[in-house]
Amino acid sequence: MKKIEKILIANRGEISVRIQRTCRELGIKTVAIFSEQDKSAFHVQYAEESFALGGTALADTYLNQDKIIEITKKSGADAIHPGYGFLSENSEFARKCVENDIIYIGPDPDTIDLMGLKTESRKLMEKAGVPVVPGSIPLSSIEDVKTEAKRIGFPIIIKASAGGGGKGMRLVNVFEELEPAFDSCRREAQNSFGNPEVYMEKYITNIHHIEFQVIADHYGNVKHLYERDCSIQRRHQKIIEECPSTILTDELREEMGEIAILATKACNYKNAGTIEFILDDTGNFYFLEMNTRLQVEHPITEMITGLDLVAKQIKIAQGESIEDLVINRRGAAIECRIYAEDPENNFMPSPGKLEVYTIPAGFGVRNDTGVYSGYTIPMEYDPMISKLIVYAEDRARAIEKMQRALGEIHVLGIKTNISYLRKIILTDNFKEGKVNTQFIEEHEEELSRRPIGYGKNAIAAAAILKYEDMMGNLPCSKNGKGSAWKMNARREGVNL
Amino acid sequence: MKKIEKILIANRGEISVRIQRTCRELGIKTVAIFSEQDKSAFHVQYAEESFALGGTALADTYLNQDKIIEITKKSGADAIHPGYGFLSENSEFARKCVENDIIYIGPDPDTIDLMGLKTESRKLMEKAGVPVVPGSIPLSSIEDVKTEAKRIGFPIIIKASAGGGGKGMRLVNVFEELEPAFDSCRREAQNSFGNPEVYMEKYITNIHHIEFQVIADHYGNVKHLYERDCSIQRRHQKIIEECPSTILTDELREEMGEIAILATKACNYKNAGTIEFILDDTGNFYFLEMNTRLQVEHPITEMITGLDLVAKQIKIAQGESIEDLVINRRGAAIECRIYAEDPENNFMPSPGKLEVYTIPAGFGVRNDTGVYSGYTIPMEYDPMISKLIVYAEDRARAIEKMQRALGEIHVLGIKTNISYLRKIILTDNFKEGKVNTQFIEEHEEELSRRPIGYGKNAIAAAAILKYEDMMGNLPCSKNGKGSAWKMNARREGVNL
Amino acid sequence: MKLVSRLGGEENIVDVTKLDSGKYKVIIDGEEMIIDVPHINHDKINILYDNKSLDYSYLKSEDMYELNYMDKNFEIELYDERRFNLRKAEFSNSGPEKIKSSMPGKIVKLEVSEGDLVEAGQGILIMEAMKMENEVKCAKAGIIKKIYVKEGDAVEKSTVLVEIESE
Amino acid sequence: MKLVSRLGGEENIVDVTKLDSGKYKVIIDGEEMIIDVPHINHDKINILYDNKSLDYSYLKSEDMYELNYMDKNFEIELYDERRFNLRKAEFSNSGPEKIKSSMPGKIVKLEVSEGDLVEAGQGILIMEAMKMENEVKCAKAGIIKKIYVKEGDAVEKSTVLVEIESE
Repeated sequence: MKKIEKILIANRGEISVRIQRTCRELGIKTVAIFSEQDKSAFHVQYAEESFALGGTALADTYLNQDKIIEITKKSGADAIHPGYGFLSENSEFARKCVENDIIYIGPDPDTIDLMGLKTESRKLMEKAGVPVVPGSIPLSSIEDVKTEAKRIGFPIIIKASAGGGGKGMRLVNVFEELEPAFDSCRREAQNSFGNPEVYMEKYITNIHHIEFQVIADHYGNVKHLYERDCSIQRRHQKIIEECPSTILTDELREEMGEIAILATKACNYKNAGTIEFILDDTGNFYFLEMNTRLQVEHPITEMITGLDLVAKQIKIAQGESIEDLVINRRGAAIECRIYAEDPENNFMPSPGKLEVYTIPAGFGVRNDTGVYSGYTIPMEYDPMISKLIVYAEDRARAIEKMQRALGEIHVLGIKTNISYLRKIILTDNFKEGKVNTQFIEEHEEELSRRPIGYGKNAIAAAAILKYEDMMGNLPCSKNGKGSAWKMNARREGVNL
Repeated sequence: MKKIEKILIANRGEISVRIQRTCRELGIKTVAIFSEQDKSAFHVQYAEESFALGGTALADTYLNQDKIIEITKKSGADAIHPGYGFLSENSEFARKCVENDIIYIGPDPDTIDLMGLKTESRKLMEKAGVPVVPGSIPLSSIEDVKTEAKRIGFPIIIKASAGGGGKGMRLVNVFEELEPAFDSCRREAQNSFGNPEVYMEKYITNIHHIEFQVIADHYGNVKHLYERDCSIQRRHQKIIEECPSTILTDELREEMGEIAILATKACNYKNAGTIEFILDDTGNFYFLEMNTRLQVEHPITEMITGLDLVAKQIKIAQGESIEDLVINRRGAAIECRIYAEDPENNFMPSPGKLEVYTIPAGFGVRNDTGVYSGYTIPMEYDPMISKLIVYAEDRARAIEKMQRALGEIHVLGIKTNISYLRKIILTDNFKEGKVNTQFIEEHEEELSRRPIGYGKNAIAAAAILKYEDMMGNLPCSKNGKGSAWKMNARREGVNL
Repeated sequence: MKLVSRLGGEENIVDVTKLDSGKYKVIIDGEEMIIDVPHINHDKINILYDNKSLDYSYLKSEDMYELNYMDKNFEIELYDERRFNLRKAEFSNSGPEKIKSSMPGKIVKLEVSEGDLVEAGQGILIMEAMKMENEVKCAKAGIIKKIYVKEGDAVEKSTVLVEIESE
Repeated sequence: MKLVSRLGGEENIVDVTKLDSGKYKVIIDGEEMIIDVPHINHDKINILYDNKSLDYSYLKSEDMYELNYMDKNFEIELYDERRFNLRKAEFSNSGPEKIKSSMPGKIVKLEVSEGDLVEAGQGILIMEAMKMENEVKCAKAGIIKKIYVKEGDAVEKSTVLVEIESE
């Protein structure tokens, strides 16, 4: 058992900060890495040491395995935490860590291999007795695609073999849409994961996306930390997650938990991972995939169990046993993903300078973010700016708390989906727990209604601002032609 | 049972905001009140309606009962939440609420009377079989003081009969100190509580301040929500509180909890309250007083039970039963009170403008505050600017989290006790749970050591700032001679 | 000070005066409000009116004031009379619709050609930004008059992409 | 640009130059540092040096720069040569100690009279502020030369209260 003393976080943004916070608590030194665009990112400022990756392209920076290994050695870090996305499910990278005597905080490379290619993992799970969805082998030509689609039957979903996190997926309802979807999916798969391989699965409608958090140590102990319901998705991207799920009975929860542990054992898993299931209205569930890393939505599990999953990951990687760990679930938690995007303009990403950013607070409110007021959100990365997580004694109170907390966030300078998220959680169906993966489509009309804000007070406030401005009394307009603006322009010209 | 729809919060600062947050969640409208000095306070901005009390003196504002009742009626509020301090333990005010058909969120006026005068409540508790500390009747002349001090024996402590919250207390070790302490205590009692009456108690050394949170409904159901250990005090003022207490065995916890329920029932208590005990090293404990209101440190109880105490208060006031309430305790919580004061200058209060204020975040971190960046902390009120509360799976992790979170707060413009709090929690004795009310005195030397900060990097940063400033590139210096400064001066001249 | 405001397509006449008491008198289309302003700085204004305390964050750029209160955003244009008259022509302009990029990004695919008839809501092109492909759609039906970009182009925010002539 | 810094009673010679790369060369008492500054605004400066990213909040007033990093505060005075020479006399001044109020408040009680001998740490007077009584003590032993306030006075921050002549 080797005590980890310094960790390099091979990631950026909120997850890098979140991992660093736990490291600081545990007295473990942190090393951040950054691309040129991320020089002024919060994860760089927060770390004790920060190393430039020296480039802008993903391949040169956050996906540059050799460079990251080199920096790890140079900094003297004894472990790497991959976060989610980027190299977090890349067995080659995990293998390089092992070869270079660096502790990889995650499962063994062989396990990543096994579970990484979705077609392979489905086979393994079938053998272990875990139910799986009907699907295809990897598809490389449009002819194969057409043949398989006919065999499985529409609707089908095309997925990147190396994908995850909602990217690289296309739903196809009719034969005519097959070819453009195949092309577009391969393109996105190549761009996002460096691997164009795709496969298809039967698309099961009216389903619930239920995933189980599992942790496993090096001594064969596997435990689950209950489920997360991630059914609220837009374009196959989770936007609201919650636990416990409203549709699981205690019996079903127990059964799925046991299958999750079975699946985890089947691939000789170590560290924290997630077993994703789809569940239909009649209680049938199927293994979808395993995420061999920390999940974006892990905080809701932390809130209901009171356990710090990153701390558990580090301790497992150090060789500690989880045999004595007692999991005591309580209350309800919800996470909303706040994106820099414009819900009134087809959810276009909205990168740019965050002129004003106030974060919500109070009992049971957690805001995980990697941005700050004055920070410019780069256009090259995922548009998620924060995760707002709430905890309360039951689901009704958690929804009330979420709407209160969403109302406390002030953002100016970019567009966000905050009011859209608020509309979702305040629909009658969401409040009653009637959620499934079709929720957004089925509530499109209700969610596109614009709130009628009474503008008189705002006009008066703006008029007072204009008055003071014209009197020369307004201090330092941020976006005006004053020195602040000049300073920025100059800096960006020189440094970026 | 009457559903409360609108609450006037008869308070200011962080506790007003904290109560309002729960109201917003529950869909209850909020009414704030404010003195002239508090016009730009956060609790005024946060409320849906805010009414000027129209004055600066306490007697004209937050202690002005008739004015507050008048505003309550004018605003249409059906209930008043008194918070802590101010009128929160004033039976006359509670009685006026009842007479005016306003729900008072707290116990009955008669109960406040019973428990308000500390000498009366001690008698009642003795009769009910609750152990109490040897003490005096109310003292009005220095002659009585001298006689009683001789009877009880030094050290003694002089306390304001109407006091609470650490104010209006004087420890006296020798006969010579008696008269100045008596004078000063009466003066402070008069100024803070509008009542100069004092009494004295035997001062028990090496004690632990243990209090039990209780809640009681209108149907005779009384439950306790476990203890809080408030032993870390400076000048008899709590500065760090935690739960669970490190020195309570499970048996002692159960015994004290039962006595707390007995005491609560003895005074026919309703709503949330706190039974304060002192506990010596050998396990003897004595009833000290009952706080017939919400306590400053209530958040740590919320963290370990997951229950929102303000929501419970409102529901009890509405006539709901707590019979079915299950109290499920988990983990450990600590609260640090952040004060505007200078630990390097005899803890002088440090009011003034909060130029920079960044709040800490992350899993298990809660920051309850009533201030914001740019706000001027008035000199007329309590110097507490926030309460930092952390939750973790055990005490060791909670201490680690607290030191991390304290490090994330940036404050400029005023002095704070942040680094002092950090030093306390990082002492070996605190880490080992060896705390008692003498802790601060006993660790004075250790706590007064100044951290040796390596200044080279800070000097370099300051030099770069000076360079850019002299080049005319620095945007809008906040404290300089620029327009921002002029604007403030003008505003303060006109409005304050 | 007389101003014209524009919010959500609606125009109002606004008159602001500062009173000796330090409060402001604001008249919006004849309706008078007496407003106290306890706090104002470079990105916040707090107004107190009719016992409501409203705490707006704000951002300004030329004539535009963007205010945020809770989860509501208000984009308010404010002009003095001279500037309003100057810009008036633009507001009522019903010429060809110009579709602009709402973010910086890369043109991945053009889905229309010049001269094409398009329906309201039809996809015009696909842009990639922030690792996602996004379809740009047109708001109204019309004829594609001009396409200013080609596949592979990297465009800045607010670049005119396509011009559509209404039918 | 040559400067003199003062921090915690210590003086250093500081030389700042901006390089063509946009980085800064800072020499402190002969020791050279090449520093990158990814972010700077009205209350924050973020420096990157030796793979350490340090994110300071700051506040300035005349020659004083107050910087905050984690729970550490640095009060740094920075002077150009001319100003340093002007103020030098003050720094070394060992005249009578002036005790100033560190906050606005009310004088509740005077505990000494002019001419009294006082010891280091002895209480001088009691002030009330923020609902608390606070005792003002003297740092060094000496004779009370002059008392500028009387009981009941309301004083501002930084008012000279008492002057003590060192023995």
